[in-house]
Amino acid sequence: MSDMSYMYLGWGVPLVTLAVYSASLVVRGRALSRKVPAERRRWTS
Amino acid sequence: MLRDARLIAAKDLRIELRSKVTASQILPFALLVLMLFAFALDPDSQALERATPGLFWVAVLFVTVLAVERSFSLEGGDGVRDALRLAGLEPGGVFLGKFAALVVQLLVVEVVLLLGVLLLYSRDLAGVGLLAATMLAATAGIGAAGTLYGVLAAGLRVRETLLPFLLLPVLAPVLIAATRAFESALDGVPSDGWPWFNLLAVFALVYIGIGILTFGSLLEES
Amino acid sequence: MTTPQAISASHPAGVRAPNGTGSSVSRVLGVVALAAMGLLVWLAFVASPRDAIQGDLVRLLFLHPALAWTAYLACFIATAASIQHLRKGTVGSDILAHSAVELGAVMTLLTLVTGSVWGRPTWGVWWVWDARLTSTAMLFLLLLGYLALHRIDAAPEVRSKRSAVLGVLLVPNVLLVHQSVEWWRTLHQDATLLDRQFDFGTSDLFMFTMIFGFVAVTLVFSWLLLHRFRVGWLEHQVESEWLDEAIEARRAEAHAESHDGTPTTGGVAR
Amino acid sequence: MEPVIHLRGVVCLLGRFPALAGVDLSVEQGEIVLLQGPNGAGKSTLLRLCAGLQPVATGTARVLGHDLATESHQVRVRVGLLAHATFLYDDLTVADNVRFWTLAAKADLDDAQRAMQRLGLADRLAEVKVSRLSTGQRRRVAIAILMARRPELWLLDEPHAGLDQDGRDLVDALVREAAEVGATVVIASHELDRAAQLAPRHVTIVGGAITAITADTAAGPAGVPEHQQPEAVRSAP
Repeated sequence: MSDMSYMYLGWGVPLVTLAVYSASLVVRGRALSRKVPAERRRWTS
Repeated sequence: MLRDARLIAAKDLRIELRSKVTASQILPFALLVLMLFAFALDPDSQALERATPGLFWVAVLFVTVLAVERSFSLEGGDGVRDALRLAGLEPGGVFLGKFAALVVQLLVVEVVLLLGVLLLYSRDLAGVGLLAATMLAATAGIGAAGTLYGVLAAGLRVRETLLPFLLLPVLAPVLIAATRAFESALDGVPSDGWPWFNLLAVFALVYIGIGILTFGSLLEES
Repeated sequence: MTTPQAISASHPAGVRAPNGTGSSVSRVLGVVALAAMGLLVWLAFVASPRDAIQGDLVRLLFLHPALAWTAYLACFIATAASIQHLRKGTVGSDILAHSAVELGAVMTLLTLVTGSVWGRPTWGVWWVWDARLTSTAMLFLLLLGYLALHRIDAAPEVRSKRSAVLGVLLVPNVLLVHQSVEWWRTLHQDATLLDRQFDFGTSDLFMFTMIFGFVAVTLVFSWLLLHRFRVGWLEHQVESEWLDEAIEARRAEAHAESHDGTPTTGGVAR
Repeated sequence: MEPVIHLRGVVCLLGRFPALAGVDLSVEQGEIVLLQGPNGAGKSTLLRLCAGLQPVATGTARVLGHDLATESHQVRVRVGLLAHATFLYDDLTVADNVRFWTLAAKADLDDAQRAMQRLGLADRLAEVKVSRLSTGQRRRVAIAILMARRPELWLLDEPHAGLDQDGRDLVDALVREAAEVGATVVIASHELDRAAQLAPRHVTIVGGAITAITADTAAGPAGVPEHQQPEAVRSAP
């Protein structure tokens, strides 16, 4: 394996992981906010 | 606080005198671990002799997990936790008491273990001052961390599996430092070992301090 | 007795609440973080030349140390929030500590992965008992321990209090583990193999990309922490909603049995 | 003068279960109160709450002049709780246990010795491990420890359970003596005939809330309306 392919692996794994984690947070947030009354999820920022 | 600590420690040691769990189960287990190491590392090669300090402290860590579990299973009985709160004992004192009783029992086991490795792994005793100091400081650290993590896991249904998982990574610095200090002592170069002793002392002080400060809120919960 | 449902029903249009964990600020933050990451990738792969000693491998060093930094940052946040929880007992501080630890675990894992991927072509092996790598692995185990304790099946107050004690211990543990591992390795070799094989001073672009990597990853970290916290907050809200209903059901038992009992009143909003 | 127990809208959670769902109760100093209700009504939780062992979720709870939300540790040392659990170390002897808990509570060892004598624990049983004792004997040890503490507020959860005739009479005598010296006593019991002779006031708790408070001078279960009697009592011989 060339050095560049290690680089794609080394960057790809973190980027994909962070993207998946972010997406999962957004999805979980959407699903949960349906169960919580609007009164209790007004974010101040 | 010290009065409460003495009371709790005396109580724990009295329970040990009456039940002899440490003497009749934990101590033989420690010796068994020494035998197992010999089976795993062929005793005729020099591996066993070279690894003696590390094997000693790994055995101590195994014993610690058992001793901590024993120490807090005592307090798990028949509403005892509530009774301790009702008695108005000082939480810091309870921590120090449990800590002291644990340290005394561990030290007894360690002395026997040390004799065991010297005999079985054919090492000569050297650097006694450093050995004794390391043993005291390391055991104080192990005892303080063990008491704190013991109460964190106490009373949970998953405590047997949770305790070693939480406690052993935290004791890694103790394992490293105590092993290196023992190595220098047994190899006859104690001056290399004293920085490790300092690290052990810092570890013990940090854990005793945090233990005294946080034990209150851990006893407080329902 | 007013239930939260009653409140929201009475002001259906008066409340502007988002349908998720996003808000205007977090959206801006998200866009900025995404743009910064894009720019970082461009800087690392296109703008930067190969390093004289490291070759292409240097490109990973724009990411790896930044990930490690956020992992340590997460530990500090978790410990600070845990101290706050033990002092004040607020729900938010427990959620913040838990969010920081979970995120810290992700970042620590990624630090390990990137370090390992960098190490394979450099040293020829995936893992060496390098001081920094080893103490990062220990950090990962400590964080997993916190997450395991936070997952136990116990009363919420018990769980958060015990987790908070563990959180307070996080930073001291990290320092002690780090110190001991560092000394342990210096006995046999240099403390870390990472530092000595390249030379930053030579290029301003290297320096800039390196620092920009920290900024970009920290922005991503902040966005993630904000959203993770909000998810935790929503979970807490869902969990505490049962309370009003449960009290109502419990009261019904009493009313069913009594005919001339004194009616009990009292606010039970949390 | 402030009541010894003063609860307003107290909600108390056991995990996720609201064991107490809004309790209002006042008990004056020197009173003996009977707490009655079916199993799972919240009697034990109410006693534990008054002992400062159970966090107050909402409402205000004051016991012995202290707010339980902030000063429960000041309350705990002044109450005596006799619970289902006996608070004993199985591996210690009776004498060890009494000695430890008496010293822990900073009570007088001579008092403890007298209490052990009165409960028949001073001689043969003193050196026996608690794990060898019968239920009734364990209860006696718990009562002896309670007596040595000289509590200002006695919280007795089923004090007669598991005891022989002699033990039950002894409990009744102790309650009367405590009230005579100005202590307050709350008894949770299913043995209404016995408890009612002690307690002029009966508090009924059902479903985590108080449903009836009757002040009888004519003591006895007849004084309690039939529909308020819990199942266990109606079917009792």
